Amino acid sequence: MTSNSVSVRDLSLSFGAVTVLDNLNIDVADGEFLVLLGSSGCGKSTLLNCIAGLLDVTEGQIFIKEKNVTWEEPKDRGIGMVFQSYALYPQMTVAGNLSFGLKVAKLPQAEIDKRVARAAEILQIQPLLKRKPSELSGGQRQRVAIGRALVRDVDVFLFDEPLSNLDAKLRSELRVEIKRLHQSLKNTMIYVTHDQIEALTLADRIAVMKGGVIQQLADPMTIYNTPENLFVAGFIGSPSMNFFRGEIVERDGRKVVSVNGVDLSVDSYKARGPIETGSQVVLGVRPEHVQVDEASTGTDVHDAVVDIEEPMGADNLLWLKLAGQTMSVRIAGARRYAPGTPVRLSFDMGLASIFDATTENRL
Amino acid sequence: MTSNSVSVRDLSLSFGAVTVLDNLNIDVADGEFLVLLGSSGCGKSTLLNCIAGLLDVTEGQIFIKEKNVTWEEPKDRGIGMVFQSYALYPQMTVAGNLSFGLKVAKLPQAEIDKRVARAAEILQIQPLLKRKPSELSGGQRQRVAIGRALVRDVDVFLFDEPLSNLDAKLRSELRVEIKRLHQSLKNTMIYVTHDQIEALTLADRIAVMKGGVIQQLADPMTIYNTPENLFVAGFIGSPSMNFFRGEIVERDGRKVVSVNGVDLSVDSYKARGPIETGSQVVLGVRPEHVQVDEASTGTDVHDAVVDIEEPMGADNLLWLKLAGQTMSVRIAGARRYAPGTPVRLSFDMGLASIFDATTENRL
Amino acid sequence: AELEVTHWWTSGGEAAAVAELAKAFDATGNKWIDGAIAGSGGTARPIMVSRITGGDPMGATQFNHGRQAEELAQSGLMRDLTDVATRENWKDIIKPSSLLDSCTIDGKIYCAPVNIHSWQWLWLSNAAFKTAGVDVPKNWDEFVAAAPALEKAGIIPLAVGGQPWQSAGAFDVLMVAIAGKDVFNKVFGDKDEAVAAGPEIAKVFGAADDARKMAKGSNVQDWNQATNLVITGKAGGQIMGDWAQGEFQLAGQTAGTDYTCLPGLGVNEIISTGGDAFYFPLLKDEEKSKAQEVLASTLINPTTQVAFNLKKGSLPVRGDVDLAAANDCMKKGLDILAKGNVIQGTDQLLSADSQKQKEDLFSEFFASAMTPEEAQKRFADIIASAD
Amino acid sequence: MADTIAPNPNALDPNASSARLAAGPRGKKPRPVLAPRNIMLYGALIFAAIYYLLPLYVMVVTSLKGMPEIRLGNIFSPPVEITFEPWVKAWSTACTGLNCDGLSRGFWNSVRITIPSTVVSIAIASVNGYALANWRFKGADLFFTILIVGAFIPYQVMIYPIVIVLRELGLYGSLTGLIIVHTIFGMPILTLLFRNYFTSLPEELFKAARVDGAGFWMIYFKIMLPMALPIFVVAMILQITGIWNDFLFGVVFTRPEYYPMTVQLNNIVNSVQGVKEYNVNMAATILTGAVPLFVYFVSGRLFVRGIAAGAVKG
Amino acid sequence: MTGQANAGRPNQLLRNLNSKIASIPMILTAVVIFLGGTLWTVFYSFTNSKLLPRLNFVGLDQYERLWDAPRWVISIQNLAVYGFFSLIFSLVIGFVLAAMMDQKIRFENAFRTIFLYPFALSFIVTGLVWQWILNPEFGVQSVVRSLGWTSFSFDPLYTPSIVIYGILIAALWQGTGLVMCLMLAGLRGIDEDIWKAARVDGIPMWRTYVQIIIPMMRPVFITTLVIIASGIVRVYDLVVAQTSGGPGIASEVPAKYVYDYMFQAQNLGQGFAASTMMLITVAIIIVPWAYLEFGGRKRG
Ligand SMILES: Nc1ncnc2c1ncn2[C@@H]1O[C@H](COP(=O)(O)OP(=O)(O)OP(=O)(O)O)[C@@H](O)[C@H]1O
Ligand SMILES: Nc1ncnc2c1ncn2[C@@H]1O[C@H](COP(=O)(O)OP(=O)(O)OP(=O)(O)O)[C@@H](O)[C@H]1O
Ligand SMILES: [Mg+2]
Ligand SMILES: [Mg+2]
Repeated sequence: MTSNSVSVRDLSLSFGAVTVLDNLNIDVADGEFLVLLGSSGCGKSTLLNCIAGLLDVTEGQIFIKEKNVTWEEPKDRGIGMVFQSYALYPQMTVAGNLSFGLKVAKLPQAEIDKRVARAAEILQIQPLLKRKPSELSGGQRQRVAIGRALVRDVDVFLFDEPLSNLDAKLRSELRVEIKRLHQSLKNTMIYVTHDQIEALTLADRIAVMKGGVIQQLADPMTIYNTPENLFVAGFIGSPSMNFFRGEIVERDGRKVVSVNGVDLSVDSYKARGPIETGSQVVLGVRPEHVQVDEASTGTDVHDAVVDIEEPMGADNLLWLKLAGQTMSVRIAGARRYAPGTPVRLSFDMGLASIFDATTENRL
Repeated sequence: MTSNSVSVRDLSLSFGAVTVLDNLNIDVADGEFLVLLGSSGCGKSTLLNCIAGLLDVTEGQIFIKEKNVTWEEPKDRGIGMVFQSYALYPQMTVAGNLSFGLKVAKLPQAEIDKRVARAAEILQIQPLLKRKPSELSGGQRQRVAIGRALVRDVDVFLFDEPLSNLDAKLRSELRVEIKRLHQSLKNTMIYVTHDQIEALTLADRIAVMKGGVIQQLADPMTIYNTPENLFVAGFIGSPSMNFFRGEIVERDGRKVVSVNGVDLSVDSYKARGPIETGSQVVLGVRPEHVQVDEASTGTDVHDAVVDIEEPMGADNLLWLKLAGQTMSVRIAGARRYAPGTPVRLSFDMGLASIFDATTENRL
Repeated sequence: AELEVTHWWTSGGEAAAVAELAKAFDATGNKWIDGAIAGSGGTARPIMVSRITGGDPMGATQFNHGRQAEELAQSGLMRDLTDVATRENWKDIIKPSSLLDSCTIDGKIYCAPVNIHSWQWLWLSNAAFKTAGVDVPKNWDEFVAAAPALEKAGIIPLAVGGQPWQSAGAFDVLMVAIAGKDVFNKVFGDKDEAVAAGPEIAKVFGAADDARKMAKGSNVQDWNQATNLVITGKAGGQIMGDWAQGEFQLAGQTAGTDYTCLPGLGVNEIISTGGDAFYFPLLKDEEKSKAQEVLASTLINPTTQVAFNLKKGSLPVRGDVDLAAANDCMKKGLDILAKGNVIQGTDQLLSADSQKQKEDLFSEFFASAMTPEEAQKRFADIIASAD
Repeated sequence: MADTIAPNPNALDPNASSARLAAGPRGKKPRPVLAPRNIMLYGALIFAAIYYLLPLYVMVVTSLKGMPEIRLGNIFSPPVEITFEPWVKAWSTACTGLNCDGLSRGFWNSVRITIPSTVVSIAIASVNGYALANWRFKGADLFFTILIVGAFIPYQVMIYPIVIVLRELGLYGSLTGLIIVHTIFGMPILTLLFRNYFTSLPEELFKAARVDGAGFWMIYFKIMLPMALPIFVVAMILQITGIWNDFLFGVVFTRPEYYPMTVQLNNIVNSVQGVKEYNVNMAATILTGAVPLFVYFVSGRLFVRGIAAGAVKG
Repeated sequence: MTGQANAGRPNQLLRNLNSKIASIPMILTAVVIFLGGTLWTVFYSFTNSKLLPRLNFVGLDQYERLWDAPRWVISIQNLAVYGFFSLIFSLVIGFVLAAMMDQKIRFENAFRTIFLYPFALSFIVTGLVWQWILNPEFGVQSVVRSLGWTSFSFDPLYTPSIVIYGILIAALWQGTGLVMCLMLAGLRGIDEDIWKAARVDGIPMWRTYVQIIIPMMRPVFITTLVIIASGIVRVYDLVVAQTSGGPGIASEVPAKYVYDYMFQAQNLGQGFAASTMMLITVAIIIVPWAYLEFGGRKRG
């Protein structure tokens, strides 16, 4: 067992009658970048606040660096935290923001200066040190907020949707910076987001949450390619995975998913166990795992008509009707199809997912 | 000249001493979907409000359906408008929100019911008609806001960043819906956004604005592939186009852009005019127009080292160092490169852009 | 020692009178610290009571003698002055003796009376009657008879201020004048409900009804504003206590020529002997306690009495002082006092609570169209529950 | 808008495209200064302003007249002969009992009462509001609810219990006691204001400070206080006005040496004998109101902003 | 996990200790003064205490007497009338003024100051000034008459049936400025897009206010309501300064009844009974509201 930086044991948290987290367990390894991903209101911030000590847990234990900190004050937990709204102290300069915590902790001035200088250098905010937060741009503010966690010289960084107040362009820039920061600092980071791109690009492991329960905890590629259940499959990927509700049927000795009369072979699908004939399933195929080719022929090729085309520059997204359902297909940006154009589709079933229709778990 | 649905002539607008729009001209054809794209504060909303009649113009004229409406009241202009913050009347039900304007206009009840029913059907909000806005999700609210414009039965729809308050997932869903709506209604739509994906996917034509001035007005593919100037090139595309500042030099009889000692041939570039040797230029290459291949050889192949990798599911984004500069390259999601890996790059110069370094205009 | 003295005498004449007390007290080697609170007893009394019960008492305080401080004394918060009183023989010198009785609770004396104010006066404007072309009335009935003439001349017959105590007081005056001393004592002294509901009082209410009609249009609040109406001839007359003549004096008017005063409304020459007294809260400080005794005797002192009452316009509490400087009306009062035609003031007979209820009743009666019968019924109820 | 000039439909000649686009109205819509809308708007505002200003005008005018002129009638007519005597009298010679130094004596008492009472009550209420907004503990809501309901209790009802409490504490009659009383009665509304204000500040700021290791007081002084200026201004204005104008507590809970200016005002205004000196009354009234009025004139703008920040988010 | 597997829950009393300590003044005020004082008052309202509180129980006697007293009944009626109109007019005038101020007018600062300054003056001063302006001999009536309308009669303070409206005029003068401020703050907080949406929908200005803006300002109205209502229940100084309850007892109010009977009539029991009745009325209106507004809600 590798040493764990943060461990959460049987954590429960209720606000009055509402239970937000129920018996949650999670271990974060030393130096790991863990992303908590989930839709709004699923309890991500709550979990993070519990780890930070900003909320009193109802039940359970929290360990940071092998030390039980369940009832410790936030400042004694060896954590730094970065918030969505930056939460900079508006009346202090950037330097004041960075040094506030250190001054409170009564560190010698020389040490404070050193740490502030180092953080400013890492984040390249040296020219801003004398400014007030109101004189900074969004991205700069977020950098200062990160700096405030940085100067604390802690082992664990907690990020609560640090980028969601920024516009798309800045977001992608800062994403890279955070990634770089992690690569150079190598400390543990727990990062909350509801943006799956952030999760996929940043994480060593992603914990997908729903209703206070962790649905899947794995590295990004595993989550993307072999989602554990329907929720994870639908949540990750943009545009979403296409889902087809159907039944497993035997056709000519091959097992197929029959969806409204359209048969999709499951031969190349790497199932975990045997797939029973007659079971109700949901077949999931990502938009980029469908080939569009007017020329292809064969049994596993299906006819469809382009409904809407969404050119996105590098890619082109086609919305098509197949088996009475709308589905999306992603193709290269240069290939254009006007609405109404008939096309032929072939599915890359090796990369598809099949879920039980009732349990919604991967088969 | 095709009939114009909306024409703006020599429009100027100042708030006191600040001139936001200066002598702006734009024509929107009947049934066209025009997107006004630009960063925050560039005057997009101001222009839209002028068209809607919500701001009194300082100078110039506005025509809607060939009628001079410069001084008309908003309600008499034949427009419907959808706002970023939804601006639903919070204490009325959805049905109330949809019908209020019609009731005030004293339409017969039967007509009102018909129109509300039709809008509700188009937007699939029939089950919500009895609810209050506070009981709706963000996407549902936005749909009602669109419905409110829809019932007005007008020729021109104005959208002011209708989706930017929604999360990424909803945004992409509603984007498709708006596109579909336009395809079925076929009326003129003017749509303000600062999200380039929205602009690219929705627009028939995009007007890229900066500081109250239209930088380029063209269809999405033209804007994406042959941006008129540096601003447009940098603004469109995510991750951004890679820019290399260099000089045109003759090497072995071939014109190349020399960037910090790295030579990039411009042979296959379709220039508008002659490119003078010795001129300072900026070369722009989109991330997807660079091939990564360890095996390729030749003069136009360059060595680089992977700095950071951002797997995004369907794609994988590599950040590399070339000619002392950071650049990004987009490759298929399945191809993974650990940081530090050396790679070889070849540029697709036929799809690149070259700008004059001083005028910043396309060469 | 320094002694803080609270009172509600704040206007010019009153303040001058208080200054006499202070001067006399300071002359004994002590110091009078003035704690005046304006706005009549209604404003001042709660403050005084709060301070006494709050444990931060003043050295001495004014109350209307009677029952206002009764409970404070019973609770042992006030100083017993019996020693001083016996030493200085107050029993004999204070006239009428009812004044001292009002200071006596359970056989102990708790206050030093300083003056006598009588209520039973009708003040008439000679000029007003001249304008109306009628003779100046000599009693209440003539006054009522002259009312229509006054009204015709655009003169308000009777000025009554809006403050509740004025209408209640006027009623009491009417009662003494019309029903007589015995009925007055039966009703307010014995709280005889039957008498209060009886025919004699019904007559009084009839008179009050007349007064009410005559008072229509005197849109003033303070009593002195009402007096001012009489002084300026805008009103024919006013039922008000002897303190009103200070106003006439101030306006430079002379009794007899400019105005006429009718004690007992010219019907029944009886005056009441209410007034002010000083009470002394129990203090811990030895020295101050001594100073309190000094102040008590200073207040009763004949020189102080003369100096004070001349300024205040009230009658002294002892019969053995010479008031040669007094004016006509004041002399009339002194005469009646000497004859012993006195009654106790309602403050002495009724608790503050009953007084308040009575004020509410008459204040409403004078401002509304309530029938005299109904008013009498409510009056009888108040008397029945009075203590 | 009634003054809209309708575009001339004849100008829209479908055949002459360029001419067409040049025709019709252009530029700013003409909005005459005397548009009916403006006349009504400013008319109503000015009418209202007259209603609000009239009493002040009457006060000032009257205070500058001599008594004979006042007796002549018309309270609205400007003074024929301006005299400052009433002001002098109100300030320095009007008598209260034996003390004939007008309002001047009470002025300093009022200052002595108002400053500490304002400071203490705001200090306590702001800490309460802060605790309620950021450090909620079990039962806090209950206490707060009681407090708010307390805002509706008539003061008179509370006098007796407070007299008893202060007596038991031995604070009756002292300045401290009076400060406590003002603090108590200012607490409900001030606590509400501060609580609302602090609640409206981003909670993440508070969390960030906690992670930085700041405790209850450190966060209050270093983070919250510097951000709370607008609401402090509102609280300050409310308290200064309230305490300065207070009469009842000033007189019930202190002794004469601390009597505030309002007591003298009351004495001057309510003198029982003699003619009412309206001019002196009015001068005294203006003098007594001068301090709160000054505070309002100076900081009215901040007041609205502070109200917007703290009160309406209830 | 090493050693200390389960950390016990520390003493709940000691958590958040600083906050609890800092709240002591509030807790003491709430419990000792407001709650304690109230209970004490209610308790003694069952006694026949006179000048000093005494434990001499008389059951409901004080209440019977209270409701038999015409003055109390009139006080309650007056409060109802005054309260009703004062609420309506404060809100209407305050809102209309705020709406006008919100039209991007010139001299906004001047107007705001003019509307707000009366709030700086005490009720005593307010009462005094208006008593004078409404005085038939000096004030409005005499001025209008001197202008020629000799039959003009405007004499609210001396006409029992309308005296309460005379007080209302003064109260509105003093208090509407604050209401305007609150409303203005509320109006400024409304999303501008709502206005734009209404204009595009062609909704006339007044309908936008009535049907959209006002319903949206519910929280502001509630705050304002609380502030006005608490002032209404406590109205005392103004009446004393302006009419002293007159003419007769036509403008008496409950708070004055309480004060007069407690201190002037020296009948604490009666005063306490009256204040208990006031408290009950207040409680019926306020407690459910206060609990909903402040007790039930949690922050996110
Ligand atoms: N103080 C509170 N009282 C009651 N319920 C709360 C409180 N704070 C949060 N909740 C509830 O707990 C749930 C989880 O909230 P949390 O803030 O952890 O969500 P989240 O995953 O961070 O969402 P988001 O992405 O919107 O930040 C939500 O349903 C929320 O309504
Ligand atoms: N009422 C106003 N008074 C003065 N300046 C204004 C006003 N409204 C807008 N501006 C200025 O006009 C410019 C353009 O504003 P506008 O709202 O049109 O920008 P935008 O492109 O819509 O931005 P965003 O994407 O943030 O909505 C901005 O610089 C803004 O500061
Ligand atoms: Mg969250
Ligand atoms: Mg905008």
